[in-house]
Amino acid sequence: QAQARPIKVGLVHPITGFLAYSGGQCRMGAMMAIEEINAAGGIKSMGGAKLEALLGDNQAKPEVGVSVVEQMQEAGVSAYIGCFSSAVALPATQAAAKYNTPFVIDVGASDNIVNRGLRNVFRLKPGFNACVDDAIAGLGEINKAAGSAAKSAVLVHEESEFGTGTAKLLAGKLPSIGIEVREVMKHANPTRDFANLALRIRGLKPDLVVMSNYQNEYVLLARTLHQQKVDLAGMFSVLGGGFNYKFVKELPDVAQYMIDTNHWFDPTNARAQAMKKRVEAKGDLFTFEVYLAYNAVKFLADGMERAGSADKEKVNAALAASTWSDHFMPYGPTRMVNGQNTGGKAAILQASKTDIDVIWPTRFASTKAVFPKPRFS
Amino acid sequence: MLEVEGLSKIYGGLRAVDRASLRVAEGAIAGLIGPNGAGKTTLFAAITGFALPDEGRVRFAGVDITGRAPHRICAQGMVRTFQITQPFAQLSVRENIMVGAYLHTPDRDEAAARAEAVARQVGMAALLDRTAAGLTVAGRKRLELARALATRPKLLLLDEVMAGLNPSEIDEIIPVIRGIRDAGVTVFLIEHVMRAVMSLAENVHVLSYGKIIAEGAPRVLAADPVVIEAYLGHGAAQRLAGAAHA
Amino acid sequence: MDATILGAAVINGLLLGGSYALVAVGLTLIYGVLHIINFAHGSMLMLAMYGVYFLLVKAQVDPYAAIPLMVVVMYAAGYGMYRALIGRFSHGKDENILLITLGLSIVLENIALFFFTGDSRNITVSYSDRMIELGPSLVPLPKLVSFGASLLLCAALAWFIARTDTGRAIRAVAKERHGARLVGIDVEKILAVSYGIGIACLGAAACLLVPMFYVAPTVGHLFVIVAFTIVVLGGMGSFLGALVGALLIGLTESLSGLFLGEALGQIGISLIFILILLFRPTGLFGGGR
Amino acid sequence: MSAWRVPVALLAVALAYPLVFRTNFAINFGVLVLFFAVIGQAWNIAGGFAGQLSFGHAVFFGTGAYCSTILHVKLGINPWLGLWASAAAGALVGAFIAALSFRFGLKGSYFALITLAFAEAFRILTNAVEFTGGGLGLLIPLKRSAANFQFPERIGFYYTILALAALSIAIALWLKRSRFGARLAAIRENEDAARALGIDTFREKVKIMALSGALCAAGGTFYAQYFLYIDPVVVFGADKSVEMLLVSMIGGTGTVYGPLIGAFLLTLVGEGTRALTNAQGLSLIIYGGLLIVIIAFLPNGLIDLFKLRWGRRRA
Amino acid sequence: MLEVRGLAAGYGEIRVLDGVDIDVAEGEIVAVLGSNGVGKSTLNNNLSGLYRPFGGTVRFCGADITGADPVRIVEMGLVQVPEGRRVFPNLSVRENLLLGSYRRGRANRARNLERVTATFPRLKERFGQMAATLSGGEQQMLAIGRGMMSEPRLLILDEPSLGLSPMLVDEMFALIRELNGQGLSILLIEQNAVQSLEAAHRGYIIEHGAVAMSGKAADLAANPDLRARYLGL
Ligand SMILES: Nc1ncnc2c1ncn2[C@@H]1O[C@H](COP(=O)(O)OP(=O)(O)OP(=O)(O)O)[C@@H](O)[C@H]1O
Ligand SMILES: Nc1ncnc2c1ncn2[C@@H]1O[C@H](COP(=O)(O)OP(=O)(O)OP(=O)(O)O)[C@@H](O)[C@H]1O
Ligand SMILES: [Mg+2]
Ligand SMILES: [Mg+2]
Repeated sequence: QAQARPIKVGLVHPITGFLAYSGGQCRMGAMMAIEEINAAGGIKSMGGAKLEALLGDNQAKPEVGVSVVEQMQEAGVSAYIGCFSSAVALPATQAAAKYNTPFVIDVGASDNIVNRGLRNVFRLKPGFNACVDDAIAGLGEINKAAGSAAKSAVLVHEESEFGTGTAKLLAGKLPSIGIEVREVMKHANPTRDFANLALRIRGLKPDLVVMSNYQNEYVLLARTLHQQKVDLAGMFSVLGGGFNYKFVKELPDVAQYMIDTNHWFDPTNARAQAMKKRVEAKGDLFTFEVYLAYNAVKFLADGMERAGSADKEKVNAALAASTWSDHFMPYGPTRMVNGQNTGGKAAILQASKTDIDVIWPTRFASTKAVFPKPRFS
Repeated sequence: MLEVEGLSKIYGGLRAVDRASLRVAEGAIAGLIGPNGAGKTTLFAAITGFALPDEGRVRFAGVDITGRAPHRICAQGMVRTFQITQPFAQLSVRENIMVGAYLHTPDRDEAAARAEAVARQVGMAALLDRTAAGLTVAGRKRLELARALATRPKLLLLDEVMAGLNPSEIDEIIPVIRGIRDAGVTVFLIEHVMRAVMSLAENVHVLSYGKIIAEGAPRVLAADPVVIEAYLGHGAAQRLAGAAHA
Repeated sequence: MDATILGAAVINGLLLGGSYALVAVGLTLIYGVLHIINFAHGSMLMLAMYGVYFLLVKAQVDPYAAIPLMVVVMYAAGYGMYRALIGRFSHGKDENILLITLGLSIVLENIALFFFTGDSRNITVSYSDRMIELGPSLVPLPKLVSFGASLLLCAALAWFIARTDTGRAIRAVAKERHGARLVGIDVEKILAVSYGIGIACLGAAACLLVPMFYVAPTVGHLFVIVAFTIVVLGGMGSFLGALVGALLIGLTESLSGLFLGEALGQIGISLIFILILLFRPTGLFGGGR
Repeated sequence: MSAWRVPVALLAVALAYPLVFRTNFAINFGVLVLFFAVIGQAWNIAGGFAGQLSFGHAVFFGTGAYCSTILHVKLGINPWLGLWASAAAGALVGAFIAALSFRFGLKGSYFALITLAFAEAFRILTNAVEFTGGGLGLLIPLKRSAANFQFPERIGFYYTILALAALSIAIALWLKRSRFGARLAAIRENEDAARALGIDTFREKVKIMALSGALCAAGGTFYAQYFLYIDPVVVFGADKSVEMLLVSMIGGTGTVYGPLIGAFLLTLVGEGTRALTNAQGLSLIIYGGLLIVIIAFLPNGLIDLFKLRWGRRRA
Repeated sequence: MLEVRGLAAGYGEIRVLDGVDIDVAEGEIVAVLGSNGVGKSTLNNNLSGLYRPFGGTVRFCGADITGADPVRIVEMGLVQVPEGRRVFPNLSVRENLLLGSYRRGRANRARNLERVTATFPRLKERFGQMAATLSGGEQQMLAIGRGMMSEPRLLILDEPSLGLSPMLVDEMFALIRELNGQGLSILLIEQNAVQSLEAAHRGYIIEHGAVAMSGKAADLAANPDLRARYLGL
């Protein structure tokens, strides 16, 4: 029997430069999904057509991202997965829109990506708007359970779109759960030293520090606050860039008790745990990029399966109508509105000295929050 | 044409030029001599706006130009050359001279024509397409002269343009400089080659330790004990005297 | 604003400046001699930091104990790189040296990416969280050590350049190569030595930075633009200038961060740089030219 | 007229290119080449022709990108008009930075780094203030039409940037043959001598920085319209400054066609190495390595290849 | 001590010298004359190893130094004081002099420094000043002083009188004689043909890339043809 023609999926990630690590993690997750799908017999409705990954490096530059999209179009791509940074995702999705080629955003925080009316763009994970809503809801509950230990907060965020956007939303919503925002502090990328920031935070005496930053600044800031023994009820972050297993392993004292709202897998899901083991067995980290990209590919494959053809119009329609629920995220069934999945949800996590636990939503929680955390003195 | 009054230039504690006053008459060839480090080059720099004088005034063609920017002084008609030559190293000789010629015309062809004429005048016609970086020291000196001439100056300040020429070459360039003067350009030159000073300059100023110590016709100065003591030395004075008698 | 906060910010700033000086001294030496900005400086620092990291992780060598080894290794690396690539391929044009170091930085950074992945790594040594009380502020021990070391390094280099024959030869080569050859200076060798010493400084810098910082392929970028700024601010080729410039920039960064916020505060560096250059066009300690 | 042979032939090739290679990929490639040629030339007329090396040309690029985009997004002004406003703003910023630096006698590396400081200052400011969108950047709403400087097809962008590239080369050609250009060359080679020959070096340097700034800013507007999104890092970042300098230096500084050749080769090498391997980092290792090899064998830039071929023609 | 045979040299494709033969014996002053741009400096630069000759051989004290490295040539004691001075502008006068003994004569550095400053008291006055700010003549003194610091066996002087005042020119020629009297061999390139032929033992005239005439200095000075062409008499 003749083999069905492979379906080309373009992976557009920043594999070099500042975002290389995250881009590499995305690529790994997507590749794992593709291998899994192929091993299970490909897209059955299309005669078992295999997925073939086209790998692209967008170097976190808009012009390169667009070039990659065009290059893949030449190569006959059927769908794209990408792009990690919003600055690349915006022009890249736009370029793909010319051909109406489906574009599934795995990571990419800006809500503008899906709000522009491009009919080929889909995002499974919640945007930062939704993440902030979840963070507020979760933090509200946790705080209440602790007898409102936190009454005030200082926000610290990185200066680009992700941090600025998140902090803006948080600042608006924290008062609604009884937390007064003492100050919003923006810092540059990269920042080499947080000693002064720590100093000012100590001066403001907040109960909470709420952070949203990229990996390196996240770790550096946490480390400095720890070193300076700034006493807090807790450190809380939204999409904390450095909150992962490595952080716990390398700097256990710093990581302990830190709370993060993030994309997280459903810890009760056996497939998620199995995948985590597989990734860790390779010496890699099971970070959010990995499973977000993984699920993005799975979501795409499901759409293709239902479309029964690589026809772009049909795949787009299938994705738009998707009710996919075979993911291992703490999400409900998929429901796309303007390309954004409204069924997605972020989880709230806490680090112990050795591990990371889900503490909210309670349905998925593996342990109870330690909040407020013990004081230094 | 040029009047310098009580001009001083001070570097740190050193009075490189010390209340120097002098005049250069229109249409003359005047000379400036003095021992090494006397302040001759510094005086030229102060006159042409390259160094801001600490005291004193400079008048050119009746206008006070003290402290004016060099390019404005040049546009008014006074141009200097550099003792330590400053060629536009990567440009050809032609392009070097054209830069000077462009002062009075925006037209490329006209500037090129002027450059060629000037090059012929100073004996560089054969080198027009050479890169300035490949010129010998003497070649660069001529280039300095040519570039300055191309700006159509009224007053030309020449800083040791004859250094590095052999005696017969000096004899060749002397009429060139006379020709320049005869074409209406006043010339004021610094020179250690007494052969040239003697035969060119009508009036010579002697600078020593920043001060003007003597002034007069070269022949008179060559016998002036003050000048011999400070500058010429007895050997040179004798040779000059010998040459004068021969 | 609280006086203790201000005092602490001043101390933080000076200490931060100390770590900048570590990176800037080597750069200023290279800059003074080759007249170019060594674009590969950041990536060489990065490689050195990986070296220190792996020495600790794989061979349990304490970062501070690794200083002599790293200095020697980095000197050899710099010397070799100059001899094999920069000197040979630049054909004596400053502009080409710039491009080659730029090319090298791309290559080195991505070699690190290729072998070590883009992941950033942190280490913990027994003293990394040791805090010292310094007036109004708590200072991590490694920061204090690096500050002291940067003072020493600057002084040593300044002495070397001013007082030794090799130092004089380096300065001579910087401005007059033709003349240098005529007194029997092996110009190519002196250039390579200068480059080697500049890079050797990074070996020491890496050992001092790793206990308080992370290591990643792009970590060099963090220091390099600031170091450029410092070198120019101080006056190219001046070690005292590099030190004073670094402290000034650290202080500015710290104080403007305090008053303007950490993000906008970064503008302080640019502004102080622009202002100082306007009044001293050859930097704080730059000679004529 | 033999002097016109090269530019006319180049223009003919460039005009025909998208008619022969019609895919969006090929046209996008052409757009990128011409785009880099424009900003590279902007750098080159200041850095190469006048010897005023800058490490911060992104300051003009970003000024242009933000100027037209703010006018468009916040005030509804048509980006075609914005293009002119951008060029004016770029010229203004160029003249301002130049006037300030040169008035105080900045030279060489000191000037290079002060431009970088300005670019950084602009980046941080745009990041901090509200009307530029701060760190969120500015998104230009999709409204595809030529009248809106958002061509429905890439070919429209191609001819637009071709026009800009042609203009930039015309400027360079004019500089090679004009008094202004000769004065810039003199300033580059030896400023003291230039002053002695009556050149107002301050004025000429300010003029060329303004011209360079205007051209670069026009490139910035084009970039914003092509990608429809800008943020402070993308347009004011040091990366852009380095790209401009690289394009010009690799091609041949101070030459008319250097930036074009450099842009073509670097874009080609960039695309090529990315297509060559997918291993993380490897493509850029090759890219950087090629860069070094090019310099090793063509120390005066790629333009030397052409000179060897057609005999050395001096400037 | 110096034997040059059939030396051909130039720049790139330009051939400036073509078959030059020159000898300098121990203890001699030899003058090389020639008009502007004939290639005298080119000759020096090829002897000093700054450029590699196109052809021919250069032997110094018995060793073949054709195309050798300048470092080795200086080490052997063949030292050039170049045309255009080439002092180190960013170093002080003292440091310039110290570097003169970078490769040779380091042991007697202090003594030689004394000697140079005794010869040029002006330099002593300017000891701490940057060489760049010296007057043209002062720089010339510095260049000669720097050359003397390395205890040369053969000193090449390329237009040493350039830019010196007449009195200093006389002093310099006196110095050349004095140094020679102490046993130093000197190859003197000069435009001041009259005085250099007075000082020299022998002389060479270079024309069209080759030696056109050579002989005893006194004979050359008396040659009527040469008197007209080079001495301007
Ligand atoms: N920028 C400076 N700083 C310090 N001293 C200086 C500076 N420029 C010149 N001098 C000193 O001023 C004095 C005069 O120098 P100047 O160049 O005018 O001499 P000069 O008469 O032209 O001598 P020469 O005939 O040797 O060229 C010298 O002693 C020199 O060292
Ligand atoms: N670096 C160079 N590149 C190209 N040509 C050069 C270079 N240096 C010198 N020349 C040329 O070589 C020829 C000989 O020059 P050289 O300097 O040897 O002459 P010279 O006899 O010393 O003259 P002068 O008496 O003027 O010093 C000249 O025509 C000169 O233009
Ligand atoms: Mg003088
Ligand atoms: Mg010569």
